[in-house]
Amino acid sequence: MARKTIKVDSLARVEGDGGLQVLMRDGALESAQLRIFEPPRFFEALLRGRHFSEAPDITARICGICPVAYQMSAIHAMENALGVQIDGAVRELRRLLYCGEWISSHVLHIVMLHAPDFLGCQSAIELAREHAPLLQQGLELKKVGNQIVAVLAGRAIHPINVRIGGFYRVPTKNEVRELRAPVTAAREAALELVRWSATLPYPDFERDYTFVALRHPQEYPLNSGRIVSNRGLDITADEYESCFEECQVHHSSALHCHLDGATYLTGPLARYTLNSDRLSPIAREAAASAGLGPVCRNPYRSIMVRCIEVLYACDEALRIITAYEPPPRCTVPLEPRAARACAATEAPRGLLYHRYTLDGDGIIQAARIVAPTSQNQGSIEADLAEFLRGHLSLPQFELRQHCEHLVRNHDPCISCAAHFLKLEVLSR
Amino acid sequence: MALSSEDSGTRLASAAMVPRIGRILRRHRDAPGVWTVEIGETDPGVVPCAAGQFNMLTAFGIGEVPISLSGDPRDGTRLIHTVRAVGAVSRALAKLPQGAPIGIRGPFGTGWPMHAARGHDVLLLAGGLGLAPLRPVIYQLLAERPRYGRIMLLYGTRSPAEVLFMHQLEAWRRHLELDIEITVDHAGAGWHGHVGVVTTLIGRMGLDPVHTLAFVCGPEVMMRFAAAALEAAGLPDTSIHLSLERNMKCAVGVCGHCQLGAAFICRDGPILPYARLRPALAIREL
Amino acid sequence: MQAYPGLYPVAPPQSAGPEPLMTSALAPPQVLTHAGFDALLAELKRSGHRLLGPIVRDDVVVYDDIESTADLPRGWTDVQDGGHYRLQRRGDDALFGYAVSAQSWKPFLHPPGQRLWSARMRGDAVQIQPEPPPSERMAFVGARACELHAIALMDRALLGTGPGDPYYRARRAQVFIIAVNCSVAGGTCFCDSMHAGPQVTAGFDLALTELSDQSPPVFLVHSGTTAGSAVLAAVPSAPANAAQIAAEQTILAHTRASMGRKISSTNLHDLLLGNLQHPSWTEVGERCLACGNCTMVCPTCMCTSVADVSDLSGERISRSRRWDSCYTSEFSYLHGGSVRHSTAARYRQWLTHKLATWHDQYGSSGCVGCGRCITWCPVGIDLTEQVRAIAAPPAG
Amino acid sequence: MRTVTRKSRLAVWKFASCDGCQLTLLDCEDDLLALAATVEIAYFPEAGPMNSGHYDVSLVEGSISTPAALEHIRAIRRRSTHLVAIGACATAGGIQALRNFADAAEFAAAVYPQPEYLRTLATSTPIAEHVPVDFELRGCPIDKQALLEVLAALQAGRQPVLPHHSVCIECKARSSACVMVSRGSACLGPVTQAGCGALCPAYGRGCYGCYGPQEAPNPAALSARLGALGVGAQTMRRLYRTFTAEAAAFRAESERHGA
Amino acid sequence: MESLERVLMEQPFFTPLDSAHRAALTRYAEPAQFPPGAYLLHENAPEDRFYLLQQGRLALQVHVPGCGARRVQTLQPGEIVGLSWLIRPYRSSYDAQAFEPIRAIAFDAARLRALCGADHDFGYELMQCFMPVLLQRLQAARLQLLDVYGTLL
Repeated sequence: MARKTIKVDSLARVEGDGGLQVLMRDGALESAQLRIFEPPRFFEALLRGRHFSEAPDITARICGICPVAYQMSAIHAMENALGVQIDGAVRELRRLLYCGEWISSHVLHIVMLHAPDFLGCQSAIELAREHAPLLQQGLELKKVGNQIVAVLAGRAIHPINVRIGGFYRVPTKNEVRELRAPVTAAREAALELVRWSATLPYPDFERDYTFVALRHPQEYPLNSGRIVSNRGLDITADEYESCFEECQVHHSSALHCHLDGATYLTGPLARYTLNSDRLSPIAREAAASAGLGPVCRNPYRSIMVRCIEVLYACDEALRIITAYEPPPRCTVPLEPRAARACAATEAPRGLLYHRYTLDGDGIIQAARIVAPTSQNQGSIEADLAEFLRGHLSLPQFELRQHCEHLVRNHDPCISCAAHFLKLEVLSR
Repeated sequence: MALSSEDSGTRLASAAMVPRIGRILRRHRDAPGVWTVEIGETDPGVVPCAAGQFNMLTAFGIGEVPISLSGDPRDGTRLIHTVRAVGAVSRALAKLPQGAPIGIRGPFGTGWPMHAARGHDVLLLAGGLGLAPLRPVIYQLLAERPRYGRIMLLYGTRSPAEVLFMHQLEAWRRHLELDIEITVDHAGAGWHGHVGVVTTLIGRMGLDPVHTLAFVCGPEVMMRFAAAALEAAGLPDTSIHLSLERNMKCAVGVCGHCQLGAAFICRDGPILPYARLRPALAIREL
Repeated sequence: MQAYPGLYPVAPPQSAGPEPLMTSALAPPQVLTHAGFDALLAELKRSGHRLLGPIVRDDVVVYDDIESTADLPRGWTDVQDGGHYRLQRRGDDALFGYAVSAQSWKPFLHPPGQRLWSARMRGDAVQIQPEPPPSERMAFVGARACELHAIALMDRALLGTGPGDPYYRARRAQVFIIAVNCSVAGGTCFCDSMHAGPQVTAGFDLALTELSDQSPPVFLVHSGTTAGSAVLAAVPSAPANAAQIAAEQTILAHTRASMGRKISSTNLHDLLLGNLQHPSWTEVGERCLACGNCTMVCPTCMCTSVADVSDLSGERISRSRRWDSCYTSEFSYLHGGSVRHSTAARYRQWLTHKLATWHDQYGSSGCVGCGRCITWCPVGIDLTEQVRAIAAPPAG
Repeated sequence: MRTVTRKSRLAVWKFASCDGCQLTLLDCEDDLLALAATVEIAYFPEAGPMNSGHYDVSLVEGSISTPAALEHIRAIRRRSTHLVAIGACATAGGIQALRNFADAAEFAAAVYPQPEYLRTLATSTPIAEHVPVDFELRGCPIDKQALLEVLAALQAGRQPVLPHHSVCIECKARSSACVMVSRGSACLGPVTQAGCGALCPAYGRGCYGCYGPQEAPNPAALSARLGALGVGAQTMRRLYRTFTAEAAAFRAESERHGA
Repeated sequence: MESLERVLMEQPFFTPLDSAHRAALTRYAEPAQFPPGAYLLHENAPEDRFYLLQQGRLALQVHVPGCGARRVQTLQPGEIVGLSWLIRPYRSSYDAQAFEPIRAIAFDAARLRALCGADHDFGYELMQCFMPVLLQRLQAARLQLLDVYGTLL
């Protein structure tokens, strides 16, 4: 009865506190688990009794890596609840803000967290020694992403300018124009990054994922669109909870999200595969030149997809910056009313769903938030299982490295995940 | 309406804000946490200080604090300052090794009224580190001994270990040109001197109140009681001079920090007659 | 009640308000149209001045860079009270129809942050690079009488004694001032009580009175300096007629009559310093937020602090000066604690310095009656009320 | 004369938090390489290194909210020369400290179908409540320049040059209009510690207190004024009870306006 | 006796006593001398004598187990040694030990107490002599408590 365990107590280069445990018996895989040590923070409980206007600032605190995503899902859900629709320059500014977050969040993952896996380094620090130009370029790019968020909303982490109905203050034309030079340079750097990503060695590993992402009639999805899949799903956010369910899996107290009883994947691979036709020409061409087809099922290649998305975000940001005219009003008047409403937006790591119930005074009665990582956890574990089945004979150290790389392919944000998932796996 | 700009004035003022660079010649420990540093200046040479004046000393990269001169004011070759390591800057100053650079601005402030003391008995009353700003007075009094009457030093510290400049005090005491009484709050087994706070010594000195000038330096609360005791001994409040301490930043009376009533302690002090200070010292948190 | 006479290093108090400034021999006033005023601004710009004047930003009138009269707060006025400020339409096109801006000229003459020097440390070698004083020419457009008095007070404090402040001196040396007589008084104004307004008397290059009810609206212009006359001569203007000159006095009389606040200025010095233990200090200390807003907006509060910083390597160091406030605990910090520990003591320090010990230090009051400390106090604490409370015998 | 000393070892730890404060370290783009050149980043899982040993400086993010965290923070303290608590969670319990005002079990049940799996404490508390802290760097999130300043100051052995006074002083220094005076907006700026650069007022909204109470806060006086501006008890309570709810002055004031 | 009266007349300490009372006091006084190390008072012993120091210094001490004698105050010529004879239970609070050769005037405390009881005018004047000493020692003790030299404020 040979029993083997691969245990990673603390995963490096992922956001948040998580581990990995793989159990094998008699040369066969028994279980592969992503373990989450993040303490629960009870956001859905503490949102109750708060005013609707507080939701963007409070939910931003779920995650310091993608606060804009939380703010965006919250404002759209609240605006749906209050029956307002925001268009024009304010909508464009929100998109620009989201582009900023995509750039910094993606580049952080690409260069500092994920690249070391491909380049044989242990850390971003080591990367700084061995691949200084890459790190330097990554830092420059990330800075531009942060700069966009800071100019539009005060600061890169937990920005303060987003409100239901618009912004507290819209930037002047000059302030936005000053982003033009750095974002233009960033677009060049992103193009370089795409080319660099094409040179990395990718294992031949494909999975038949169920991809889920937003899809918009014209845009590569950020703030809006219908929720679609490559298996025929096509719903509005309001219908999310009737199709997706969080269920308790037997090996842990974690809640995994299932679509029609099966695991699915959100995030760059899904977004790209379902929306590559919506990319801007420059991003589409870069993807083609890098050899990335319209569909990508190889999770290792997610780094390429992220590079394409960074390029797209720079390009899209530049378009918005160039066309920007300050709106006459930065916000619209809001009347609280009793309502229940939902929204989903595309966080860097994938679909982020919010649902709120408000009373007549605009006080939150119930909240439900489903983060991308909780949706992807099942797929990540399935990736591990799939890989391990073919490679159980590898030395333990190498297995461990591979497993960690597999997890990092999906840029799991455990900080986010933990607020809605379980926290501790029973150890044997 | 524009003001005329005086270039030389601007340069001068600029210079007042920028420290000169001196070097640590020597340093030694005087008491737990108290260090005396000797500083040499090369360019443009040591700027002389009067007894009672202070310099703003910079530990580069840490910060700047006011420290009174504790050396001989007639020594034109070096500046001597005694520092108690209580904050980040004073700790850094106390730790500077030989040869290390140190920033100096100054001297600033009023000195002890040495001229007024001529022909008088002089009573120096020091508490704790307060002896350091009074040591320049002793140097000067002894150098000009015939000009003064009786010279007395009453000195209190927490314990014998905290008595500053002990060897020097003993040497001075042997000269018999100086009455020195040292008292401590807490005596150890080896201590044969006075025990009790320094104010208890005043009544025992047989002062000639009309012809005595008192220079008091120490913690403010000690000075308040000392001044009261000196008055009780018959000294007029105009004959009692105190050295005040306040938060000082600019040292030239413009930053506002060191105000006590209408006085800028950095510029109008630190030495002020009790006659002026008495009303202010009576008000809490002024 | 004995004020403590011992603490006055300078001369005893002379006058209640800031000393009236010398009125320069004035040439007869000219009249300038809006177009002429624009030409005047253009002329100043041409001669290398950075134009600074009132604009509306974020619902308040503030001083900032301007290009022309188009940037000025045309048609706006302000409603001010303790802790309250709102802009309102006037119903005409007056450019200076508001009472007093949110912040004074202080930030331009004495900026919130100023590096003094930087240095490089290499082992035991230190190289200090003093920060050179700036050499910018600025034109202040729309300075009020109270503000000119405030600038004169800063001149006295920052340049009057000792070596002075080279940065202030350099900025101050290059300022061209276009003053404006106040045509309205704000709800918190009391310059009249402090003898600091509303009429501009000195300290300007040009002084305007806006005659906004004339058609077309014009400005009456006085030259205060040869520099002022020269600029005025470069643009089209006409001599003022008697009616226009009379209108100016009518406007000022009206402004004087509509001051929102007043303060009894008879011997505030002795009143305050004789009542340092008055119970009303404790009462105001309970309401005071110790937030420092009053000191930040006061046109004569100029206290600063310095701090040294080093970079991660410890090789680059610098010393900078920044605005400080007597409401912070760091302000009077000494070996582990603040001398002024309570908020009441900090408030008392501020008020008594401003209205009393300033006399001892600089020979006049430190208050010009602009009312900003009242308007911009978030909880509306009013120094004129505090003075009244001190003057009243303590209850019980 | 000056001896070359070894690089000081830096560790970054995480408790209940959003990751934002430690991300701030990675957001120091321009200074990150300089930092890596002057200190050894010895433990920082998010960036990769996970070396054990003794640390000269430990940056601790997050609040203590689980029994395991209680043990862990003590171990970290033992292994650290300087312990710096970073961010609102580590210095004031964070947003998750709202559970301290509620029935924690009810909170858990509202979110988790099987709360019995949770191993949490009923409270979320700042680091200083459990171990001695050498410096508290406030903010939600912390400011990156402030973080660099703390690290540079520790390196040099000086006091970090950071304000403890009100937000108002920063607000006025950047010539922002006071939103409370000019718009009647509720603003915690007068009772909140500066350090953010008075961001919110600069964007036209009231401060929400994410740097916690200033050195001499007087929230009762502020509340009296807010009440006069029409802020009701419920809103007042929420105002003081957001990201630094567990900070004593804010906690006490929020409790004055109802449970 | 004649010279002792003159000595007492000149002592500023007894200024509040009128001449008749001072003469009365003289009846209970006698000169005393002590070598260094001698004890003038013993802690907790009945205090039936007190002294006016004329020459030499002594220390008030408290014995602390493990630390030996801890000096709390030193006294010198012109000062009074012994205040506890005034107050019940009339036992010394400290050891008073000479550390220099001492010349002093010793007073019969028990009889003086009796005299105070019999002649309240005398008692009142004597209290006027002793109250300032008590107050000064209280002040000094409080300042010692404040640890004034530790802070510079």
